[in-house]
Amino acid sequence: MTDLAIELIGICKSFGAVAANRDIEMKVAKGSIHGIIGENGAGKSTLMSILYGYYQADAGTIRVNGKDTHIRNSQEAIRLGIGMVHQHFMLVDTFTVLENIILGAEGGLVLKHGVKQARAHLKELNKEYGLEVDPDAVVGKLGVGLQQRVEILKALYRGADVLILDEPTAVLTPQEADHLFRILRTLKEQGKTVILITHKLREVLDITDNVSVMRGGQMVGNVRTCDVDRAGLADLMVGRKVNLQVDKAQREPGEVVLSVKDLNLVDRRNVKLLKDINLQVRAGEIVGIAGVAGNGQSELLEVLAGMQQPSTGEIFYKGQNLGTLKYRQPKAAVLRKLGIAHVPEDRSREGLVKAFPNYENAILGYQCDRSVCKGPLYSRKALVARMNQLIKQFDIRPDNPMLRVGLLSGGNQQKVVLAREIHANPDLLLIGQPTRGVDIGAIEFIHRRLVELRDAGKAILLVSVELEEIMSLSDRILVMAGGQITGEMAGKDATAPALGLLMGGGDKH
Amino acid sequence: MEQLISLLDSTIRVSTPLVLAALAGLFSERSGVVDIGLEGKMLTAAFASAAVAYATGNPWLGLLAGMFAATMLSMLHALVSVTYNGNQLISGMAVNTIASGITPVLGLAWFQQGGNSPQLDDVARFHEINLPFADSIANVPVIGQIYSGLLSGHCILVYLAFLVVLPLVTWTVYCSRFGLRLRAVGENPHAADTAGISVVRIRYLALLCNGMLCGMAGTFLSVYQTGSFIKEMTAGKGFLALAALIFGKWRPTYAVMGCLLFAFADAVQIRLEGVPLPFIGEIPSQFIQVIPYVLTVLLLAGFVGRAVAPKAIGIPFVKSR
Amino acid sequence: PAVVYDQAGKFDKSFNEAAYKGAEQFKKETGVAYRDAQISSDAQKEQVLRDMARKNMDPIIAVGFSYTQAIESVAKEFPKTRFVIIDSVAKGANVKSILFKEQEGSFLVGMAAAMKSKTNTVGFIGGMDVPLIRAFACGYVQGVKFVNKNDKVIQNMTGTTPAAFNDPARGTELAKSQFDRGVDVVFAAAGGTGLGVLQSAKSAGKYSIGVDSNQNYLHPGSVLTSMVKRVDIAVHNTFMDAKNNTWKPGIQVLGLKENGIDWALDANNRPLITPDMEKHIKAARADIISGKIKVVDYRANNSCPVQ
Amino acid sequence: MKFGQPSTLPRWAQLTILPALNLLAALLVTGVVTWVIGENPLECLKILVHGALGYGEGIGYTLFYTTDFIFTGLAVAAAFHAGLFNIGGEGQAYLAGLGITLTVFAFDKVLPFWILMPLCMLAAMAFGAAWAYIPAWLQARRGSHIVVTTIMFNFISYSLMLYLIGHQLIEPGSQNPTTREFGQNAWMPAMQNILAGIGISIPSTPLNGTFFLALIACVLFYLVVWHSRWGYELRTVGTNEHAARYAGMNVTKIIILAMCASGALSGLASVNELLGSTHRMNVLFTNGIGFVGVAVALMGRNHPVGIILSALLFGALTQGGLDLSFAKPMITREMVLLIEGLVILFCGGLENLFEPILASFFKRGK
Ligand SMILES: Nc1ncnc2c1ncn2[C@@H]1O[C@H](COP(=O)(O)OP(=O)(O)OP(=O)(O)O)[C@@H](O)[C@H]1O
Ligand SMILES: Nc1ncnc2c1ncn2[C@@H]1O[C@H](COP(=O)(O)OP(=O)(O)OP(=O)(O)O)[C@@H](O)[C@H]1O
Ligand SMILES: [Mg+2]
Ligand SMILES: [Mg+2]
Repeated sequence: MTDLAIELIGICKSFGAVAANRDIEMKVAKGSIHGIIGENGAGKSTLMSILYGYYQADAGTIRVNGKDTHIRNSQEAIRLGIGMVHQHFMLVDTFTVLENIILGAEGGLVLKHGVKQARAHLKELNKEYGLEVDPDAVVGKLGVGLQQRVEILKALYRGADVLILDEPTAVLTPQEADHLFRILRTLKEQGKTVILITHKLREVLDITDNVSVMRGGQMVGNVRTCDVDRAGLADLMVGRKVNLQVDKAQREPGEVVLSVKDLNLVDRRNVKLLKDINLQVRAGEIVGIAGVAGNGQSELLEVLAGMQQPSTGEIFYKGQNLGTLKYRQPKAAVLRKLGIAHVPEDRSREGLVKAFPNYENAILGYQCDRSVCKGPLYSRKALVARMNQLIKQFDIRPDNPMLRVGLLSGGNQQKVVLAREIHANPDLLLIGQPTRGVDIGAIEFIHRRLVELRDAGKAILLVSVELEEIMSLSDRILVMAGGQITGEMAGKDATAPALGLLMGGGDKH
Repeated sequence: MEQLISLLDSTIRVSTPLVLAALAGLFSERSGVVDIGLEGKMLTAAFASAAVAYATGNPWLGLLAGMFAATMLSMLHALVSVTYNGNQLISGMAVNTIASGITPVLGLAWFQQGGNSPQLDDVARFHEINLPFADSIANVPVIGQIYSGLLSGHCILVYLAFLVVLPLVTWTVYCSRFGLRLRAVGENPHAADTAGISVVRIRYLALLCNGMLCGMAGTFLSVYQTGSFIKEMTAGKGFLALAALIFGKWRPTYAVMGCLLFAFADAVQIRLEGVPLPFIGEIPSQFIQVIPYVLTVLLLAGFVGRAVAPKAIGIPFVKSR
Repeated sequence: PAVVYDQAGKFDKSFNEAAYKGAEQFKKETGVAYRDAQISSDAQKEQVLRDMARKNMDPIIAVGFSYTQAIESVAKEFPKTRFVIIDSVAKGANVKSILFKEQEGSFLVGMAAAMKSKTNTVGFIGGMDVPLIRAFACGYVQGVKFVNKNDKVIQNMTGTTPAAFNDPARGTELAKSQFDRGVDVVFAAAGGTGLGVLQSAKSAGKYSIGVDSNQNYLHPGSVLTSMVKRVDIAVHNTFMDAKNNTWKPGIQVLGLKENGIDWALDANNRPLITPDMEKHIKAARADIISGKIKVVDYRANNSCPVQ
Repeated sequence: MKFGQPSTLPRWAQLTILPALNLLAALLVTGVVTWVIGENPLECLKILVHGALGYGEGIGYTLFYTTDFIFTGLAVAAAFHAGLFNIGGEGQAYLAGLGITLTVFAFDKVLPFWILMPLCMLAAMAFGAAWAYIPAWLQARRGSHIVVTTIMFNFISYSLMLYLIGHQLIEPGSQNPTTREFGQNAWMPAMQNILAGIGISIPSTPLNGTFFLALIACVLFYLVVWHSRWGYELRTVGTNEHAARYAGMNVTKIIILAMCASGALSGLASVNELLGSTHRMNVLFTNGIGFVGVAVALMGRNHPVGIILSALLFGALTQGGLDLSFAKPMITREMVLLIEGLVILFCGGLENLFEPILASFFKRGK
C-alpha cells in the first residue's frame, strides 16, 4: 500500500440546517489521481473547500502526509502544498496572467523582481507540463480553458504537491478537456497527487486510479477505478438504477418552424462572429449544434432569441419574417410571446437572478404572463403554485419554492431554468449547454424531457460542447467553427471523430 | 500672463485638499470599501489639527493630530464595514454626521467660540514658503513669472501633496505588493482570499492610508488656509473629491486631474463673476457659480463615459456564494 | 426676556453674535437672566417662539428676516407677549420690527476703502446673494463712487446656500483672486467667511474691512475699519425698554442718526486712518444724517443705481 | 465570528430584539457623551422622548418631519431597487418646490382647492422627476456615474433656485428672499383642521394632510415593488442586468423610470413643506431632508415598513432633540446631530453587532 498524501477522518460540516458533509472518510494515495463523484449538492465542493481551508470543518481531522494538521485558512493549505482549482474560478479578471499568478506570493515588497522571477519560473512550468499561456494577457479576456490553466499554474507556482480540481471539465470543450487530462497525467508522473471532482463518468474511468462516491453529504463508496464499470458507478452515485442510453424512436419531422437565411453578425470591432448561417429546424426534431465553445454558437443563440440584432440576413419563424416585425417591446420579449423559449448557456449570469427566491425566478422572461396576475398585481399564490409545479415536474431539490436560487446547487439551478422554459410550452426551444455541471441522475432526466418535447412535436435547437450529448439527442447535427457552419450529418450516423474533424477548423485559442 | 498665472496659482491652491481627499478615497475604494465619509474625516481632521496647533503653537503637531483623528474615523468605518460587514454607505453617512456633530460640541466645550476655534497666531500656522531666488528672478519673463508666481509661494502641504503624496500613491498602487493586493481585494476578494491574502487586513491597511491622507486634507483647510477651525468648514469638498475620484475612474493621476479641473473651473468662475461678457452682458452670479458643476456633468457625459468601479466595491466580503 | 437666533447660529461672528452680546450686556447690567435658543430648520421657527412664549418670556427677540412669518403667526397666538424682529418687518399689534440702514454704514466704509486704495480698485465679498447683502454692497459702491467716480469695485458672492456664510476657505480664495486683480482694500459682508477674507488680506499685506461687530482687533494694521451694525445695542435697548415699560410696537429704523449703524475707529485702526480720511468720512456721516447725502437702499426696489 | 452569513436567528428576533439592542447601544453611547459634557443622561433622555412623543404638539411636529423623511426615504429606496444610488433627493425636492410655486402663482387666483391641490402635487412630482431624469438619462445612455451627476445636480439646483427666488419670484418690496404667500386655496389642510372636522381637537402644528399621502405612498410602494410586474422588472435590473436583458426587459427605460419615480417621491416632500407648512417658498426650504432620506432608506432596508419606522425615529430625534436643546443650554443642535450620527452608526452600520451573541444565546435556549 503506497503511503497517503491526504487522509480525511470523520469530517462533518453543516451550513445552518444543511448538513453538507456527514462524517466523511477518505484516503488519497500519493502520486495518484483520485476522483470524487456525486450528485449536485452531494457535498463534494464543500469537502474540498474544507481541505483547502476555505471552510472550517465542524468536526473531524485532516492528515496531510500522515501528519495531523489544522488548516485554518488557504494560506496554511498552500503551505502544506495543497492547491485548488475552484469550480468558479478565483481569478482577478482585470489582472494579467502574471499578476494573478504571483498574487499572494509576490516575493518582496516591490513587484519588479517578483514578476521577473515568476516569468522565468512560468517558462519552466510551460515546458514541464505544456501549459502555454501568454503571461501578459489580461485574464478577463482569456477563454475559460486558458483561465483554468492559469488557475493550475497558480497552484503549481506555489509548489503544490496535491492539486484539487472542482469540476474542471464542466466548462471545457472536449479538446480542452483532453489537453487538461494530458496535463494531469504529466503531473502524476512528476509525482504530484491530483484530486478530481467531476460529474462525467467517462473522465473518471479514463484517468482516475481511485474513486470516492458521495451522496447526500455522505461517503457511500471508495473503490479502485479498475474494479468498477460505468453503470456500476452511476448506480452507486445516484443510489438507483440509471439508464444512460437515451432511447428515442425514429420520427418524421413536421413542417419547418425556424429557418435562417444568410445570417451575419459583426461586432463593434468589425469582427465577424457569424458568417452566412443557413439552417432550418422542423417541428418534432432536435437539431444539435456541435462545436468548440466560442465559435459562434452562443452568438447564434442570442441572435435567434432576439437578444442581439443580426447585422444582415433573415430569420423566419413559422414562415413569418422576424426582421420585418414591429417591436413595441424588446425583441426578446416579443419572440417569447411568439413561442420561442431560450435556455441560456450561462445560467447563473443570464438565466437566473440568484438573489430572488425560486418562485420569482419561475417567471423570469414570462413576467408579462397574465395567468399569474391578479388585476395589476401578481398573485403570490399563483406564483408559488407554479413553482411547486416545476419543482414536482423536475424534482428540484431542496423542494422549497421560497428558497433563494443562489442557494441551490448549479445542477438544481439548471433544472429551474429548464423547467421554466419548458413549462411555457414553446414551439421552438433554443437550448445551450443543458447539462453543464449537472450530475448524471439529472442529465438522464433532462435528456428524457427533451426527447419527450421533441416527440410532442416541438422544434429544438440544441447547442452543446458535449459530443456524447449531441450525438445521443440530435436528429440532425450541424457543426460550427469560426462562426460558420462547417458541416451537417444525420444524428444516427454521426461519430465523434467525424465531428471532431469538422470542429477542428476554428479553434481560437 | 499675470491673469493666467494667478488663475493657475489658485487652481493649485484650491485643488490641494481635493487631491489629498481624492487619493484618500482611492485607497479605500480600490480595496472595495465605498467611502462617502471623506467629508466627515476632513472636517474632524480640520478641527483636531486646529485645536492642537492652537494648544501647542506648532502646526506640525497639528498635522499629526489631524491625521490621527481622521484615522480614528477611518478605523471606525473599517470596523463597521470590514469587521461587522455593515452597510458601507450607512457607515459613511454615520461618519459624516458624527463629525459635523462632535466637532462643534467639543469646540464649544474647549474654546467657547460657538464651536469654532480661536484664530491661530502665525507660529501655529503653515505659511506660503518662497522657493529659492523666487524674488530675484520674479521679473524674468515667462520662466521667472511661472517660477515665482506659480510654483513658488505655496504652503508646504501643497508641495507634499503634488511632489510626494501623488507619486508615492501612484507607485504604491501599481508597483508595490500592497498595491497589487489592494487592487485584487477590490476586484475579487474571494480570489485574493484563496491566494492566501487576508482581505480584512488589506482593507484595514487601505483605510489607514485613507485616514492619514484625509487628515492632511483637513489640516490644510484649518491650519493653513483659514488659520482657524470653523464648523462645517469643509463645505462639500469631501463630496467633490469623491466625484473627482469617480470622474478619474479610480486612477490616481486621472482623479488628480479631476480635482485640478474642479479647481480650475472654480478659479475661472471666481474671476468671471461680475465681469460683463460680450453680447450677453453681466450674468447673475448664480449662473457663474454653477460653471464647475455643469462642466463636470458635460465632461462626464461627453468624454469620460462609463466609469467601471472596482468590482467588489460596496459588497461586504462573506465566504459563500 | 429671550433671544432666538436664526439658522446661522448664535456664534456666526456676525449679527446673531451681536444680538447675543447685547443680551449678555443687559444681563450684566441688570442681573436679569434671559433665555436663548437656536434652530436648524424653517419649521422650527414657530416652535421656538411658541416655546419661549409659553415659558412666559417677554419680550422675545427674533434675530433675522427669516422669522417674519413665524413671528406674525405666533404673535397672534400670544397677544400679551411682546415680540421683536430684527432685520425685517412683521405685522402685529404686539410686534416691533427693527431695521438697519446697512447702506449708510457701508457707504462710509466704502469711502474709507476708496480713499485708502492706491490701485483705485476695491473689492466686496458677500456671503449669499440675498437682498440684505445686496444692500451692503450697494451702499459700499455708492460710497466708493462718492469719493472717486471711476474707481472700480470687484464684487464676489461666496455661495448659494447658507453655508456661504461659513466658508472661510473660499473667503481666502475669493480675496486672493481679487488681490490678483488689483484690489487692495476688500470689504467682507459674509459672516464667518469674512474671517478668511480678513486673514488673507493680512497675509497678502492688503487692507480689509470687517462687518457687523467691530472686527478691527482681529488683525490690527490690516483691518482698515469695520461696518458696525449695533444689533447688540438694539437688543440691549429693547430689553431695557421692556424692563422700564417704555417698549412700543411698530417699526424702528436704525441708521447713523440713531447710532444703530456706524464705522469703527479705535486704537487698532487709528494708524491706518489718516486725519484727512477721517475728516471726509465724518463730514459725509454728518451729511447723511442731515439728509444732504441720500444713500439708496437696494431693498427699496431690489435694484442698485451703481455697479 | 463571521458576519453577513445567513443568520441563524429566528426572523422575529432579527426584526425585534436586534434593532432594540442596537438602539439601546446608541443611546448608551449618547448617554456617555451627555454625561461627559456634564448633563444627566437619563433626564436628557426623558426630555427627548417626551419632547418627541410626550405631548400633542411634540407628536405633531415629529410626524410632520416623519412625513418629509418617508418621502425622501422612499425616493432613495426606489432608485436603490434599480441598483442606483440617488443622492440628488435634495435638489429634486428643491426643484419640485419651483413646480409647486409656479402652479400656485398661475392658478391660486382662479382654481378651487380641489383642482389646484392635485395640480400642485402633479407639478411637484413632475418637476422632481424632471430633475432626476437628466442624471438618469446620462447614466443609462452615456454611462455617467449617477452618484457624481446627482451630487452635481444638487449644487446646480441651489444656484438655479437662489437666482429664481432672489431675483424672479421674490415678493416685490420684500426684505427677504422668499416668494409671496400662497393663496389659501393652495394650502394643504392642517391636521388640526382635518380632525376638528370630525370633532377631535389637537394642538396646531405644521402636520397636515400630506401625512396620509405619505402612508398611502408607502402602501403603493410596497405593492408596486414587490407585487407588480414593473417592480419585478425594477428589482431584476437592479440585481442582475444580464438576466434582465435575457428576460426581454428594456433596461434603459426601467433605469430612467426608476429615477423619475425617485425624483417624483422626493418632490412630494416639498408638498409637505410648502403647501403644508410654510405656504410660501423660502431659500433652501429643503434643508437636508434629501440627505436624511438616504439614511432613512438604508436603515429601513429599502422596505416601506422599515422606512416608516426609521423616518419616525429621525422625526422624533429632530423634534425631541430641539426640545432638548431648548431645555438644556449645554445641549446644542450640534449635540443633537451627534446623537443622530450615533443612531445611524449603531442602528444602521453595526446592525448585526449583537447577532452572534444573540444567536449563541438562542442556541443555548434550544
Ligand atoms: N456556503 C454555503 N452555505 C450554506 N450551505 C451550503 C454552502 N455551501 C454548500 N452548502 C450546502 O451543502 C450542500 C453540498 O454543497 P456542495 O457544494 O458540496 O455540493 P456539490 O457536491 O459541490 O454540488 P455540485 O455537484 O453541484 O458541485 C449543498 O446542497 C448546500 O445546500
Ligand atoms: N450562500 C450559499 N448558501 C447556501 N448554499 C450555498 C451557498 N452557495 C452555494 N451553496 C451550495 O453549494 C453547493 C455548490 O454550489 P455550486 O454553485 O458550486 O453548485 P455547482 O453545481 O457546483 O455549481 P455549478 O454546477 O454551476 O458549477 C450547491 O449545492 C449550493 O446549494
Ligand atoms: Mg460543487
Ligand atoms: Mg456542479
